[in-house]
Amino acid sequence: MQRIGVFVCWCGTNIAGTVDVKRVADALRNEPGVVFSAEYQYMCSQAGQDMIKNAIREHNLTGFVVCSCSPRMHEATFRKTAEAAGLNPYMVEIANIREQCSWVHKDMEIGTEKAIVLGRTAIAKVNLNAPLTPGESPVTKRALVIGGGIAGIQTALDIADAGFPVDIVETKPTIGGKMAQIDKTFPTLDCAACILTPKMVDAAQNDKIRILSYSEVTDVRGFVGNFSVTIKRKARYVNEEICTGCGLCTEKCPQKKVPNEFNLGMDTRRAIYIPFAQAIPKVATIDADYCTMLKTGKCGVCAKVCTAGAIDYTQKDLIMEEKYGAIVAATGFNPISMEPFDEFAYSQSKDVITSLELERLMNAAGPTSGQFVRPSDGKHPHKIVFVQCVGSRCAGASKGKEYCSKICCMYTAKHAMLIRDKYPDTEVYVFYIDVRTPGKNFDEFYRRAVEEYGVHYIKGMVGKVTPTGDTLRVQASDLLANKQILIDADLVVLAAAIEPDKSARPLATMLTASMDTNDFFTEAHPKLRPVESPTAGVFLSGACQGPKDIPETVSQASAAAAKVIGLLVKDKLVCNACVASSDEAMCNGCSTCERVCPYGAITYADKEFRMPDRTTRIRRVAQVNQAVCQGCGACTVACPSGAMDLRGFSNKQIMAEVDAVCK
Amino acid sequence: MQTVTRDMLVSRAKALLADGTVDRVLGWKAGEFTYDVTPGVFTDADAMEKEFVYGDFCGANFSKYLLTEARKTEKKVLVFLKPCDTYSFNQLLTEHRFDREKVYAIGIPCDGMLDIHKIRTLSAEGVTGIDTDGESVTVHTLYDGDKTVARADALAERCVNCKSKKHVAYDELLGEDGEIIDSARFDEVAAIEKMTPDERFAFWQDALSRCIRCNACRDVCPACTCEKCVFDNPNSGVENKSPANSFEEQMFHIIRAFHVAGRCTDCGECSRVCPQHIPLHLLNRKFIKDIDEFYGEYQAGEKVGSRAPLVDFMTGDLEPSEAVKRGETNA
Amino acid sequence: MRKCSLTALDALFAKMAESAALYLPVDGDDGRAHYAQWQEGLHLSDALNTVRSAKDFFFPQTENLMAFKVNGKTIEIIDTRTEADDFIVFGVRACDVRSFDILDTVFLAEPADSYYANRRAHGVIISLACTRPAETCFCSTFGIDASTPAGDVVCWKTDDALYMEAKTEKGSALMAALADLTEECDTDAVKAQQATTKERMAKLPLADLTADKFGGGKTMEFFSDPAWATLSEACLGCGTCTFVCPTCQCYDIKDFDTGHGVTRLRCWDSCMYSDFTKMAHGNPRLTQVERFRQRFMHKLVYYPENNGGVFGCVGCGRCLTRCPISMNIVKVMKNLGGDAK
Amino acid sequence: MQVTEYKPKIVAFCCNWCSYAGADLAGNNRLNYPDNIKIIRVPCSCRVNPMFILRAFQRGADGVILCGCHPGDCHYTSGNYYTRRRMALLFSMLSYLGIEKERTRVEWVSAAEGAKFAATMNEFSAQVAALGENKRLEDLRCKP
Repeated sequence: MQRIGVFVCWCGTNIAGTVDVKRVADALRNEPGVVFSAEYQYMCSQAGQDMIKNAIREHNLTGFVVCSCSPRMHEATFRKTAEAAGLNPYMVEIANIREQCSWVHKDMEIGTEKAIVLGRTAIAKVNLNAPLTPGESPVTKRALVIGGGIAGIQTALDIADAGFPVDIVETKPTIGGKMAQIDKTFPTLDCAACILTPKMVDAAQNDKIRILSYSEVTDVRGFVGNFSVTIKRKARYVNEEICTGCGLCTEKCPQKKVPNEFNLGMDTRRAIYIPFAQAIPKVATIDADYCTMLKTGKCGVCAKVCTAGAIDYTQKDLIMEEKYGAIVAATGFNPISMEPFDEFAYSQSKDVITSLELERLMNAAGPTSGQFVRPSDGKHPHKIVFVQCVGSRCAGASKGKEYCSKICCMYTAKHAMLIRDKYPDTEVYVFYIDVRTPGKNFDEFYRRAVEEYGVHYIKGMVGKVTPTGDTLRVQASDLLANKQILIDADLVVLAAAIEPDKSARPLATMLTASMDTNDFFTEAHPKLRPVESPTAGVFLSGACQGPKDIPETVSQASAAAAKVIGLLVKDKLVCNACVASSDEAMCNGCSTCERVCPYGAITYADKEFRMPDRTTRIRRVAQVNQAVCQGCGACTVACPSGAMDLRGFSNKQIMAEVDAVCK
Repeated sequence: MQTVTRDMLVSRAKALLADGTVDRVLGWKAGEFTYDVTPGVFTDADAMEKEFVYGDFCGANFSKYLLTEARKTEKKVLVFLKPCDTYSFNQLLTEHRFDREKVYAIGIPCDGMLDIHKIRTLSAEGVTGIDTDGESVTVHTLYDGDKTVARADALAERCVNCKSKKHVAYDELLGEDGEIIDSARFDEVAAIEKMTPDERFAFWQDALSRCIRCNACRDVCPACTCEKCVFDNPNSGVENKSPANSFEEQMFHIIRAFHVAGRCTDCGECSRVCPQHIPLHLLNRKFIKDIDEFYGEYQAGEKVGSRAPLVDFMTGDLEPSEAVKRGETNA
Repeated sequence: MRKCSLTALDALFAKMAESAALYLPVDGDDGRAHYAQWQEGLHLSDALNTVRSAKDFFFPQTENLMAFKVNGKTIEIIDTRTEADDFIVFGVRACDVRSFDILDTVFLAEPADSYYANRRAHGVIISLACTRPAETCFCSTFGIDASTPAGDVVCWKTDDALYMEAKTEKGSALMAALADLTEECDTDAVKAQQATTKERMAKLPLADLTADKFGGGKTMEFFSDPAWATLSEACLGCGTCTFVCPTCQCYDIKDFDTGHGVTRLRCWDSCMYSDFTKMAHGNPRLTQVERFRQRFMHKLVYYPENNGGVFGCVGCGRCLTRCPISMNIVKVMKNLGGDAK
Repeated sequence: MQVTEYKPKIVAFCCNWCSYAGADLAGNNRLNYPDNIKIIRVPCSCRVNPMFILRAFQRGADGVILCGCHPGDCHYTSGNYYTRRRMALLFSMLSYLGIEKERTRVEWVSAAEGAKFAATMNEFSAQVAALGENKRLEDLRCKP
């Protein structure tokens, strides 16, 4: 028989305003098993906790119920209180009489009655609670970073600096990500490559970092501290170890018509290529979709010219399985497709481009070698229209995203400023809904664009862009002047919304990490745990969690690294105590539970049993790996005999709660 | 009359006993009357010669007996399986309930088994003997002389609505294998779905109120192989020995059917053995019909190792609210 | 002896139902006879017997014994017993009437089972002689004459009339109440029917079955018979035979938690169940062989041993038709003692 | 004559990660819903055994609602997908037995959907109240 204490919290007036706490305490004193009942202003305060500890000692309590705020708030607090007084922390239950009672109801009578029922329900559960001891699991002291953009690189560098080995898995042939495609960065206008490429080199040279480029994560098993990850290293048909990156093959390859993704298809590359000059690893990759040798077996030019003998047409995808203690998702973003936005004539005119395309056009290593010219005719544009929020903040619209893409206001100001700076003969118009510049030195930057560089900022939306002869007729409205505007522009630049990379969703499924409706990874807590995923051991870095600029990305990357380091320095992890367990005497070994377990926590063993008829039998029975089990309970319902039960949420406990609620 | 004869089974069993392949044979033993055959185990040829029978009343599904018999054999146990039994056989293998290596399965074709209750109703009480010949059944009675009933009318419900004449598991086959049949087995379920909720409630109250909780449905069911059934387990919260009131009746039958949902092969043993003639198959078939309609056709036991619908999912599965609407065509 | 024309049967039932609840066999939707409370429009079934026996009226499958009301930390004990209402069970066959002798021996012996005694005191049994015993009948094995049952009132139904004779005080009282609807008559028709039925009994397939080799004192002879193992090998361990049996009387007592107290109930139990006789240390009957043996040894050896040679079976044949695997007491009797047919 | 509004007893099973937090949020935002709805916290909606639902009805509940994370958002990846199948079949069976389908419900409520939680509870409570007392799946022994 339990000896249960009941502690009713006033929470100031939060609870006591709608619940007669004294009546609750008095009513619950009569419940079976209850030997002590009291109320107090703030149970979570030190004085409140001391009151609990004293009662535990004085009344030899075996468990207690706190009628207070949500267990999501203070369950951990009161478990610690129990532990401090020598009681097993799992002998505590919380009756949520604030969020789910006093804050919901206005009538004192109703609130009090409901609070009594909730308290009684918690008491009914505690009566069946058993002390639980969480298990422990070892930690593999190695991290995996998925994505090799600035986020992934920064996270990897920080983890490696702390002395832990890190693997970066990048689907592209090189790390660098989006930042490598950017020309200049706001608000300092320094060259992106100049600050990124040294970090890429650092990563390549760090002996704790292994870069697995042109690779994908195909399966993730295991759990925090003990992930087992399958990585597919795609065949690049070039031996990475031997290739010197001399680039001869990329000059001699006869297949010249491959759209160059690095320059967003604005020029071409060869079938064998190195994405850009500072690529890491600087090795060639054969694009199997275009290579004549791989497609027809005839050619072989690259192999002939390669003095290192690095070309290997027979290379196959390599599947490797690695163990990690922590995983960081850094899968980044992409601009959304402009196809659905017909009104801006993106697919009709080459001179309607996205901002990222503009970055490449203005970049010295871009398709025009830095010559700022129109893609259609190579002429210098004189009138340029920037359209903000294309696909962003489209609440309720059938296309686009509801959210603000955050970075567009600043990069558009940057673009406008750079163009006006370099080509003062151009007229630059920016159409915006709002200009959002809440960052350090951001608003100053935008004001410079307007005030010093004479960029025409017009509050209003562009309704339609029509290619008319040589120019683009831009129909727009000026909301402040309340008039329609027609501009014959030479170039239109669309600030396309950004979205998470398409690889994020399947990855989230593999990681059992949750995502929001926009496919951004969900953080464990939006304010207090912004770089952790709710799935233990999975961390978030960069734009995969939400739109971010570079400084923000780098801070989050370092924060994620700090969390990873915090995990990897531990030798052992304490597991969840509320795990499933199988009553072997009742288990049929039917494998039903195994099939629903999302964590692969259930295995089977043939064991010898003394049966009720006094014979000995070898039976197949389920066994739960307590370090792997996360305690969802799917197996407990799948099990037809009820052999599988969940500690802390047992069949009997839940049924006792049902009984108490319905009483 | 069955296509395979007693002699065919006996001679094959004797041969397998003689060559040491098997040391136990699961078969049928004659009773007092034509219809009361009892499953039994034979270990020698003499006993088989004396007692082994086979005919239109040998409907018992032997697959569940393999749980115990496969443990007793030193070599293998020989089991004769009708097509419907083979589905249970596979389902039990899927759930690791016996060692396949310990079993020698002979598939036997089935021409449908007869229901003694139907025969009594159609002919007379006091049945002293039954002869079957082709399409007709001659019933010898105590007071009403010989009566003839059409074989089709005397077939057990599960045989009228036979879902498959095809064996999905065997080591050897006696005679020809048949085909999967597009049966009308869901018609009765559909008819109940078409009733109003009040009619459905009345129908099931009437049926379930007859329950005497003898557990025959559970004990015969090849899907019910728990080491300890929740209804026998005082800690399960649902244990009870009697149908104390309508709630207990409903709960027992809902949980019984739910526990075998997705695993029930629709072998029909539950309805066959119910001493109170509760149409238990209509509960199981409701789940089967819903599963087929909601998640795509699935036949438990068709393949060893297949993933049962309740331990599987699709991200686009229909919502429970929709399921209820679809399962109730009356709405 | 009195009789009532079959055309007046409804009126007779109506009269009986005036003073007490009247239960009689009627045809159910499933083509079989079940007991139902008589009401206008219900007709007596022609079937030989009901699926469940009249035992249910006196010893119901579930019966509340007492209750506990729990309020906080206090418990109140509630005696739920009330005086039973008068009731009449009509159409009980000879075998089932005999079953009450067996049940009475158990339940009315001191200390009497007040729940059972209460119902026995308030229940009137009107038996009905058999005319067409079935192939599964073997009441004669236990000395029962299907043509002449016992009961408070005995009835014989012919093509045109129902003949009735009171056998007990309760029966006489009932017949007195029915005097207006019945007339005094001779016994010729009844005697003729009895003769025919006896002839039919003699020709039944199981007419030769005897229980002579069984009875008190035969425990050692049969207990270790190797036939138990083969007889029980197909047994599913269900309770069908037990629950359709008119003489099985074992029960379990359980507490049902109602959420605000406890209802203590008793319900039928079956010696075929694995948890029957389960005690703190486990179950003395380890396998189905022992459980199976218990059921038949009880009926054929232990019960007669303790009760003056009376067998615990009445030969109604229900278990012959209901057992899912067609194993039954007849097969047991024939196969025990190395006397296989 | 005093007319008292009929208050159905409703049990709401809420998953710890989404719906229970959604209920907390409803409280945080002071959104009202009927006091006759009592929440039982489970780690995941897939922890809810059909036996619990029958138990609730047996013990006098007039309606049972299960709330879990939206499909695809399960904290345990797939728990609510199993819930969805189990409850689809169970509820369909209850309806097949003639038990009012309006007494049972599954609703996906995220931690951010406090308003949806309150609205759902108000709506469900009204729906069950309209049916009156649960008579078809009741256990008279458990009536006070």
